[in-house]
This record gives sequence, C-alpha cells and structure tokens, in this order.
Amino acid sequence: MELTAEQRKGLYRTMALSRAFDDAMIALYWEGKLPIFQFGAGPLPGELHCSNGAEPVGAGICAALGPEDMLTADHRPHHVAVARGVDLDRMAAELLGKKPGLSQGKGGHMHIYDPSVNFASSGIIAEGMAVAAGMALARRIQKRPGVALAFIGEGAANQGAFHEVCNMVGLWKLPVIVVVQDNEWGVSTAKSESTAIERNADRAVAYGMAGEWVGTNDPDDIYAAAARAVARARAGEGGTILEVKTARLTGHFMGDQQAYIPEQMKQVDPIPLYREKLIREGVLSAEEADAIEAEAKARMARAMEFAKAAPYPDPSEAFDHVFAGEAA
Amino acid sequence: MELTAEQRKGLYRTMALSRAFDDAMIALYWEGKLPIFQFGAGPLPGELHCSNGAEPVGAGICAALGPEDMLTADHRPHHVAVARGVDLDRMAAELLGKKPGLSQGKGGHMHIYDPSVNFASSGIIAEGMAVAAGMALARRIQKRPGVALAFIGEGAANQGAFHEVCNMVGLWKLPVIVVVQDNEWGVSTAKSESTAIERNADRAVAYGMAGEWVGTNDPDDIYAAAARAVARARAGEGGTILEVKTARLTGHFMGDQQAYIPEQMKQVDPIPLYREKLIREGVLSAEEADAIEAEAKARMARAMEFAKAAPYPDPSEAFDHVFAGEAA
Amino acid sequence: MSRILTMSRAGREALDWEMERRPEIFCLGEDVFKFGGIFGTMDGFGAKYGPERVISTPISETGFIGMAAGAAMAGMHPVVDLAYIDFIGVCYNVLLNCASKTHYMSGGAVKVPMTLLIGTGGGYNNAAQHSQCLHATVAHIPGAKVVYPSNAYDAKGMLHTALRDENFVIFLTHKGTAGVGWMGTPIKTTLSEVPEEPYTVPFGKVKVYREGTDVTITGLGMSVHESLKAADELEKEGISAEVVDLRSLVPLDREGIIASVAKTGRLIVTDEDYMSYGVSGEVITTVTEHDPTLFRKPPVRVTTPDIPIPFARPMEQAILPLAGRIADAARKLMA
Amino acid sequence: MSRILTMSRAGREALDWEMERRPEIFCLGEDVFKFGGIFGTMDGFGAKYGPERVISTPISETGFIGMAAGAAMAGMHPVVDLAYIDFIGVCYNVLLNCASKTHYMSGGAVKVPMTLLIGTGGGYNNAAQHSQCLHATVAHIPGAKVVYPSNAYDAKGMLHTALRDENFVIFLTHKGTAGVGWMGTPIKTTLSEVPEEPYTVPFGKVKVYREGTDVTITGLGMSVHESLKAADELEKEGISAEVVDLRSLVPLDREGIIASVAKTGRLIVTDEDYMSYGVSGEVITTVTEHDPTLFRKPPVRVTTPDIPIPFARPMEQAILPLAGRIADAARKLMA
Ligand SMILES: Cc1ncc(C[n+]2csc(CCOP(=O)(O)OP(=O)(O)O)c2C)c(N)n1
Ligand SMILES: Cc1ncc(C[n+]2csc(CCOP(=O)(O)OP(=O)(O)O)c2C)c(N)n1
Ligand SMILES: [Mg+2]
Ligand SMILES: [Mg+2]
Repeated sequence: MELTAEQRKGLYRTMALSRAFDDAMIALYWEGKLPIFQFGAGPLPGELHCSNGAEPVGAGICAALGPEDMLTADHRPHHVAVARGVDLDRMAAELLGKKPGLSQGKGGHMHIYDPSVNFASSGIIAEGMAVAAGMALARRIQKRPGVALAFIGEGAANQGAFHEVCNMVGLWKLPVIVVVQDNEWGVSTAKSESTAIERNADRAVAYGMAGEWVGTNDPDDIYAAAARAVARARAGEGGTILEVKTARLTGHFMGDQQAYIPEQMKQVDPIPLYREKLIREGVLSAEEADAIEAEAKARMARAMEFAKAAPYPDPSEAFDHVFAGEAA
Repeated sequence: MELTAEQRKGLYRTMALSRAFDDAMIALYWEGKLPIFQFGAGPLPGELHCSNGAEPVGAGICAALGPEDMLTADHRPHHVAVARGVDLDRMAAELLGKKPGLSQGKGGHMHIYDPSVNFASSGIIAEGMAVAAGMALARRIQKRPGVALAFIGEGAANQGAFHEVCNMVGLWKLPVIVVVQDNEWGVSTAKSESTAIERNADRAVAYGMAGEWVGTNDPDDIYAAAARAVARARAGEGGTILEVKTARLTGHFMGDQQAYIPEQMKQVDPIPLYREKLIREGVLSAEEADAIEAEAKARMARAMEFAKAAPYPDPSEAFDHVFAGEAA
Repeated sequence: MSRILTMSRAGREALDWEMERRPEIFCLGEDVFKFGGIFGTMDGFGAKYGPERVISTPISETGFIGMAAGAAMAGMHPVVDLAYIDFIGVCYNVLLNCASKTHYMSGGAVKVPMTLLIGTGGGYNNAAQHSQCLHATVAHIPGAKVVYPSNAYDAKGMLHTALRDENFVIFLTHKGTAGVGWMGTPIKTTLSEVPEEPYTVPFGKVKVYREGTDVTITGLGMSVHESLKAADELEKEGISAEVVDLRSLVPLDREGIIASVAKTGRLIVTDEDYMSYGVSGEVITTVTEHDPTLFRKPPVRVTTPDIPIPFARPMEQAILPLAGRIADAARKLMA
Repeated sequence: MSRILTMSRAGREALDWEMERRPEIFCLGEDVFKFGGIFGTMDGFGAKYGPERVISTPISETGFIGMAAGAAMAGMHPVVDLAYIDFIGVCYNVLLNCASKTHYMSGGAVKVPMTLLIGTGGGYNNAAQHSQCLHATVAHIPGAKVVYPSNAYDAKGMLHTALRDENFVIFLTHKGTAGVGWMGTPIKTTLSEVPEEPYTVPFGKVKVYREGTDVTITGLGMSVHESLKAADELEKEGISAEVVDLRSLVPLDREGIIASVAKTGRLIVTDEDYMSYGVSGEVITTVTEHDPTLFRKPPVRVTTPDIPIPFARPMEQAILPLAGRIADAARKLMA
C-alpha cells in the first residue's frame, strides 16, 4: 500500500486542481455581490461552501478506490468530486446554473451527481450516510463488488442518521466507509462544543465497525488509512469510521467572516505543506510543482470558460424531471 | 446503598402491584375480542403492551429516586408508572378511556402523564429520550435538583434520537439516565438481529457517559446500579446508559402469538424468582409473600372497579385541550 | 380465474409476481422477515425469498428508508414497509428531500424507483400517535407519487403499477380496509374479484364506485367505505349519491372530480385526515377554480377536525368522518 | 417612541424584552450563541444572557427540539431556532407527535409552551433543499399554532404574543423579508414604525395591507410583498386590488378572508409553498364552503407549482409567485 512517486504526484495534481476549482469559483462568487452582499446576486448565486483546506481528504481517499466504488458527499462536495473525477466542465457549469451542467442547472453546488463515476451529494446534513449504505446493500444483493463511502463533516456525526446507519453497517457487515472530515467547525460551533468525545473514530466500537483516525491533513497518511479500510471492506470484514483532521480555510460559506475563530485555532493550508514535503523527499522539483499548479489553473480556466459560455436552461425546463419516464 | 429488608419487601410489593395491574388489564382486554380478534373491540380497545416480566426494572430503579426526579417511559409504561406511584385508579381509568382517567380518556395506555410525580410517556420509539434530557436541562437552568430518566427498549437504542440525546447528555454533563430495557425483542426482531454489538451500555464511551450493565432481572441488582447512576448524576458527574437484561413474558402486544420465539429463548418470570430469593434470605415468609400478592390484587381490583364504574367522557370533550389557555 | 380477495392478499399477489421475475425488487422494514409487513403484503416471503431479499431492520427508519433510496439509485427497486404513517416524523427527510427530489436535483441523471408501503388511519382506539392519516402531508411533497387503493382489485393493480414505476411511490392503505387479522372481519366493500394474472391500474384516475345524480361524495381509503354506507342509507330516502374514490393523490384526477360535480351540482368531500391544509380543501378548490357555478349549494367537508385523535371510543367515533355524519351532510345539502 | 426597523431587529426587541423579565425563557439552536440565530433574533444574546440561556447545540435537531419540548413541560419557555424549514425532515416527529399533541394527550395536564423560529422560502438560488416554504406541512399538524409575520411591526407584536402563549407556536419568517445582511437590501414594505414599548399582535386576524374593490389578493410572508408590488402596477392600470396578509395559519381568520372576497368578488391566492394540498386550496375552500356565489369569476392560484425548486435563476424566477405573475392573473380576472 506504499504510494509510488508517480501516485504521489497524482495526489498533488488532484489537490491543485481542486484548489483551482474553488479559487476560481470564489473569485466569480463575489461578482455582483459587492458592495452589498446578497446570496442571490451575481453569476454564481446561492450559498457556496468551498473545500479549501480539505483537498487532502478527497485526493487521499479517492486514490484508494476503484471505479466500482460509490461515494456520497455533503454540502461541501467539490474536493471529493474533483478527486473522484467528476466531469470538471459540467460541474463548473452546474455551479453557474447552466444547461450543460451535470444537473442541467437544477442542482447547483450542493447537488452534484455524476452516475458515471458513482458520485452523489446532498445539502442536508448526514443524508448521504444512508444513501451510501444503501448503495453498498444493493451491490451485495446484486452480487457485484463495490465499497461505498459517505463523506460527512464532524458536525454531521452528531446527527441521528449517523447512528442508525453505522449500526446497520456493523450489523450487516456492509462494505461502507464513513469518512468524518473533522475540520474543527460546524458553522461557528467548534467540535469541542458539539461532540461529547474527542474522536468520532472511537465511536466505531459502538457499532462493531473499525475506527481509523488520521491526525494530519496529509494525503499520504489519509491514503494509507483509506487503503486499509478499503481492503477490510473488500475482504468482507465490514465498515470503518475513518476520521481525518482536516481544515476549512475559507469559512463555512462565502460571506462567513470567521470572527469567532481565535488566533490559536487558525488553520494551516495543507497544499504548500505537501508540496514542500514532496520536494523535500525528492519526488517533485519546485519547477514540476509550479507546472502542476499552472496546469491545474489552466485546466480550470478552460472549465470556467466552458461554463460561462454555456447557455442557461430555458425557464420552461423547470418542469422537466419532476418524474422519470414522463414526457415533460 | 444496601437495601433494608423493609425496602426489599417494598420492591416485591411494587412488582406484585404492577403484575396485578397488567394481569387485570389482560383479562379485560380479551372481553369483546373473542372469537374474532380486533384491536378496536371491547371495553379496553387499542394496542396493549403489557409489562409482565419487566417489573424489576420499574421497581428497582424507582426505588433509587426522589420526588424531584423526572421520568419518561415508552409504549410499555405500566411497570414504570406503577413503581413511580402514578395514581393507580386514574391510570386504570385512562386505559379504559374513562373521564376520571389521568388524561380524561384522551391518552390511553401509551400516553400516561402524571405531572404530580413527574411522569410522562409516548408511543413513538425513543421520543422520550429528548424529553427527559430537556427536563434535566430545565432544572439546571432553574437551579433546582432532579435527575431525569428515559426508559426505552433495546430496540429503541438504534433510533437516531438515542445518539443525538446521549451526545448532548455527555457534552453538557446532564444528570440523565438512559434506562435500556433489554427484553431481547423489538416486536419479532431479536436484539442480535437489530444491534451491531452485544451491549448498549458499551455505547456509553461514544458519549462520555458512564455505562452500567445488569445481567440479571433482579430488582436488588437493578437498584444497586441505579443508585450508582443516580449518585453520579446528583454529584454532577453526568449521565449513564444503564442497560438491564429483562423479560417480555406476554408478547409484544396482546395478540402476539410469539411463534417466532425458539424454545431455548423462552424467558423466566422474575417475580417468583425474587419471591424465592427473599424467602430464602429470610426477608419474607411465604405467608407474607402471599399476603403481599393478595393485597396487590385487592388494590388492583379496587382500581378496576373504579375504572369500570367511571363514566366515559362526553363526545364533545374531544374538542377540549387542543390548545391550553383557551375556552373549549 | 378470479377469486374474492382481501386487499392484503391481493397486494401480496402483485408483489410476489413481480419479485419472482425481477431480481431488483427486495423488501425492507421492521419485522418484515417474520411478520410479512404491516398488511401481510410480504407474508411468507421470508421463507420464499430468503433474508437477502426480505430484510428485517432495526427500528431506524431514517436509516433503512434512506438506504432504500440509495439502493434504488444503485439499480434496485426496494419495497419498504413503514407500518404506520404516524412514524414519518422520524424519517421525513428521506421522503421530503431525498427520495422525492434526487431525480430532479440531478437533472434526470439519477432515478429512485422505490415503493413505500404505509398504513394510515384510526377508528380502533389507538390514540393520537397511531391513528393518523397524514396523507396530505406526503402528497404535498413534489416528486413523490402518492396512491391510496381502497379495494382488493385496485390494491393489486396499483401495486403492479407502483412496482413498474421508475419513481418514488408512496403506497397508502387504510389499516381498516386491508382485511388483516387484527382489525376484525373485513369490510365487504373492500373485497373484490381479483384476477390471478397480473394487471395494472393506472395512477391518476378516480374510480366511480357508484353512480348517482344528486350529490357527489368523494373519499379515499376508509372514507370511501363510509361514503358507500351513507349512500346506501340515502338511497332509501330517495337521495342518489355518486361515490368517487380519489385513489391517487399524486397525480390527482382533477377532471374526474369536476365531471362528477358537473353532473350532480353538489359535493361532499370526506376525509379522515385533518381538515385544514389538506385533501378536502384541494378537492373543493379543484372544482372552484374550474367553475364555482357548478355548485348548486356550498360544498361540505366531512373530515377529522383539526384536533389530535382522542383515545376513548365515544370521542373518537364522534370525530371520525363516519357514515352517519356523511349522510347528515347529504340530507342538509338536499334540503 | 417608534423607529423604522427591519423584521429582524423588531423580533429581537420582543425577545430581549421578554427574556429580561422572564427567567423561564431561554434560547436553543445551532450557532445561536455566536451567530444570534438565523434572523438575528438573538443577536448579542450570547454575551448578554450567557451560555446557560443561549445554548448553541450540535447538529441534532430531533435531540434539541425534543429537549426544548421536555424543558417546556418542566416549566421553561424555550425559544428554538431551526434555521431553515427544509430541515424539519430530520426532526418532524417532535413537531408532529410531541410538542403539538402532549397537551391534548395528557388531557390538559401538561403544557408545552415553546416557540420555534423557522426561516422559509427561496428566491435566492439556494436550490431544492434550502428554498422551501412547507408552511402547509406544519399548519396541518393539530395542536400547533402557526404564525407568519411579514413586516417589522407584526414581527415584534406577534413574537410577544408567541412568548406569552402557553402552547407550541411555530413562528415562520420568510428569509427574504427579515432584513438580514446576507439577503441584500431589505424590502421597503417589510420595514415599519415599531414602538419601543412592548405590544402584542393577536393571532388569527388577517391584516389588510391595502384596501381595494376589484380583486382580493391574499398572501403570506414574501408573497405579501409581491402582491403589494403587483397591486401598485395594477393601480396604474385602474385595477383596485385589496392585499390581505393571512399572517396566521393556525388559527386562520376565515371571516377576514370571506369579508374581503364578499367585497371584491374576485380572489387571487398567492403562495410560495407548493400548490397542491396546501394553503392556497384552504383559502379558496374557506370562501367556497361559505358561499361559492361570492365569486364573480373563478378564483386563481399563483403559487410555486408542484415541483422541487430549481437552482438556476431563470428557472427559479419563472416558478416563483412573483409580482408579474400575480398582476397577470389579476388582469385576466378583470378582463
Ligand atoms: C439537517 C441539517 N441541519 C442543519 C443544516 C445546516 N448546515 C449546513 S452545513 C452545517 C454545518 C456542517 O458542519 P460539518 O458537518 O462539520 O461540515 P463542514 O461544514 O464543517 O464541512 C449546518 C449546520 C443542514 N444543512 N441540514
Ligand atoms: C418511530 C417508531 N417506529 C416504530 C414503532 C413501532 N413499534 C412500537 S414498539 C416497537 C418495538 C420496540 O422495541 P423495544 O424498544 O425493544 O421495546 P419493547 O417493545 O421490547 O418493550 C416498534 C417497532 C414506533 N412506535 N415508533
Ligand atoms: Mg466541520
Ligand atoms: Mg425490546
């Protein structure tokens, strides 16, 4: 389960692309929202929860997966989607509400679905837990392989759905990995203000699941823990609660000033750290790293161009897709 | 925390009274329901979940409480209500839907409320968890003493509310005791078919709560564990998940044939066992035990007489009590 | 060949037929393996199909209904038993925000074919938390189909339709109509001749149980049968009532409702759900927004009032929309 | 003295006044300590009242709203912030079966005085899971009062009333009306002169915002303001619209609705909630069951259709009941 140099470059590439995605969206988000802030204004309206800081989780975990595996993400889905290989152009178009978007403009950034890579998300806290477990159950009945992963935040681990689903995962030894992304905050509420114990991974014993805890926001470490969890799941040994200490660098959503975060709790950007590490370990040169970043930005610029140029759906399309199998 | 002989006789008395209550109700329940069974027929209509077998839990735990403590029970509330000292006549009348019933005939057997002894119940699984915790929170804000107890079944421990409430109890160190009455069954589903791990008490570590497990259906043992939990709660040391192996002798509800229970899982009646124990230990003579039982039956006969003789509410009263503080 | 069946047996036949042929169908819910579901729709399925396809769950409704939605997204067609509709409170998000909306939110990329069986209604003294109808609550959710057969023929045909639908279908049955053991002798008008072979009954069409010329009485579930009883009474008094079973709330057959009222000019809407913000208002409005002059007299609602269901029999009987109240309403309308 | 305030500031004043005087009131909800609640109703309360009375909770809605109900039964009056009504899915049981029904199920022995603040509505591209109104869903629950102010004066007065009510009150505010930072410049018609001293606004009375003679337009929350905009337009065209704010869904002022339609003979019901099985049907039925001949023309519903809320602006704007659609409906009614 050791990563090759090439694979580690890949992790860096993935993180850089995810960051490029969010940075581009953040820049666009403010268009039309200044000087008077308003969720509903500008070319990228609505709430926007960016993944800056959480890129190692998406990159590290998705590197341990195969195409048959299934993922659900939450209101902060970009880093997982990018790492999973969700179509970048169509995802960008979806955030802008455009017709070629993944959901034809019906979903927006909290509702990213790409069945071609088994990816779904939802804006309701912990909703994806059961959906992921159900996908795993389906595969078992179908006698097809596949591990299901539910990506949630540490705040979501206090939602009842977490308990119900973990119990069934343990009971039925389902191949499900619950990825608890502990970025320390649920909106303005610190983990210590919301969670009775320090580590959600320790809750695994309540469900007959395995617990894995990764205290670094480093994709190598995250990959290693994920690979162990995936191996167990594939071997029929059941599920894992995999908790990762990660970061939320740009606030809960755009517009969050984060005045509630005390100085000593300021979080560190994991991307430069990983860059330094790879350079230090001789995996990358600074020039290669720069090139990867430039390439990521260029790729994202093309996605943005695609998204901006794309047409909006016709208003009448609002009435399509209410039910499947019916003429609009 | 050793019980005196007098107190142990009291436990026996409580159990006998609870049993007399249920036996009387069971007898009445079948009136009008034979030969064709129908929930809605007879003088005691609706579902009826009896407590036969669970009497030690009510007796043992309530003996450790003071008048300031608060209790919520579930769809199977009789043994807790009797042990808590809920007015027997009015409770019996409530089961029969009579006007002098605790709820004036509006509640029935799953909705037993007696604020004079801080008792409430609900027919929705695990609903009482949060209600109990909220009562404890209220007392903390009011700076008044009081431990809150939520009585649930082992089946209910897999409901999301369990998790959400336990986490807040642990987080805020609330004086709450979650009493998990493990009678092995949730309707027809065995605990091993519903619960990923063997003991719900072990889930306490997920919440920073204490766990207590009582493997006997013996009120002395249950009392001892409850007394420890109550002492911790009163001392500000927080909550406990107190799980007790108990019994469900008369099926999930009346009409349940229990054909799904294999021979080797047949459960034992705890009342004769305790009687034998007390006689063996010289606390009671057989005559005294007989007298206690006879007294319990006589008391219950009076309650039944009261309930039967009581008038039904007028149909128009259905419109009262929809809102407080308003003329009917 | 056809036989007289209860709704319970008829529904079971449809599910069995589909399960035999379609491996993507599986059953999920509390006690379904041993008890066969609240209405016996899965009776004996545990033994026949095994624990992989007939799965008894913990008491974790958000969990297992959400899992059903996930399984549906992954190519299965789950049939979930929720027992009583009163329990939607603990799993409402799955209905409201997940199973119903995922197809739309994905722009059609994801489908969620699943059938949720739920029992409704009171009348047997099970009090405020086990007697509700709440069909309006689920029918108000966009993206969910909601159907509600009231007799054996429709139970089988509509369940076939539901199981072949690519969407989230909420399949309601009033407990008192199903013909299960714990509710006593089945109501005659719920029984019907049921063909052995499979057939479908389309959603979105009312069923005219009984034609009439003086007054239209609409109902659904149990209130259809109370309406039929009332119509029998009224017939003796020379009042000709047309009894219309809505059968399907989403889609709703607005034309069917209007056509009947256009004929009779009088409307009584019966409904065991709470009165306000529900089905009764929707039915009356359906006619009114089409043409209020169709009403020769103001339409009347005979429903459960906006109060919790009381336990005691004298109170519960008084507040349910039973035949007596319906017939009285009709008499007043004709006076 | 009175000042022009936003709904947010006005509501905050009521809660502050009551909290200063009544130790049984306390606040509970996600992020309320630091953020002061979705509408700033508790803005600064963390510092003022401390963490014992302004309690930020985990993301555990069933847990903390259920705890609020328990605290209410034990003598407190909790004020709970649920942020978005879309989240009722994860805690609906507390609303449906506990807080609303306990008083009744206990035969009046137990009271549950609590106020649940919830934000509703869309119009700012927050998509299907964060833009719903669902006020009909909560108004269909017996035993819960449901109120819905649309301007600052009512926000303060109705919150005083809620806090003095002995019952479970669901206090709705459309996000777009509150005047909070993240929704842009406040809508003029939501602002009002608000007295500094406390006062109550009774539940169950409509508010006639603007008198008119040709057509009655009812609305609630945001749709009141869209109706007012439409009425301005219509006035220029010589159509006199009466704009009626329902303000309170439970109790509902049926007389007030009927009185307005009796005057104008025409009715447009605007509603940002889904159309079917909701408020729009209830309002029309209220008039129809009283007297269908009051309608000179069939009444018209201008609502969000029965579809999930789409994200993209062109689609969302097209399906919301905005002033343009309302005015068009009025023009057709007058043609
Ligand atoms: C059931 C539900 N409750 C509340 C919310 C509002 N909400 C959205 S994100 C969020 C915080 C989530 O925290 P966490 O799970 O830690 O994820 P993070 O935002 O830190 O990535 C909240 C409370 C919601 N969307 N759904
Ligand atoms: C939310 C909810 N789901 C399902 C039910 C139906 N139900 C009533 S009692 C019961 C079994 C409860 O088992 P347990 O908690 O072990 O209590 P016991 O009956 O054994 O005392 C079920 C499933 C319910 N009342 N509420
Ligand atoms: Mg977080
Ligand atoms: Mg049990």
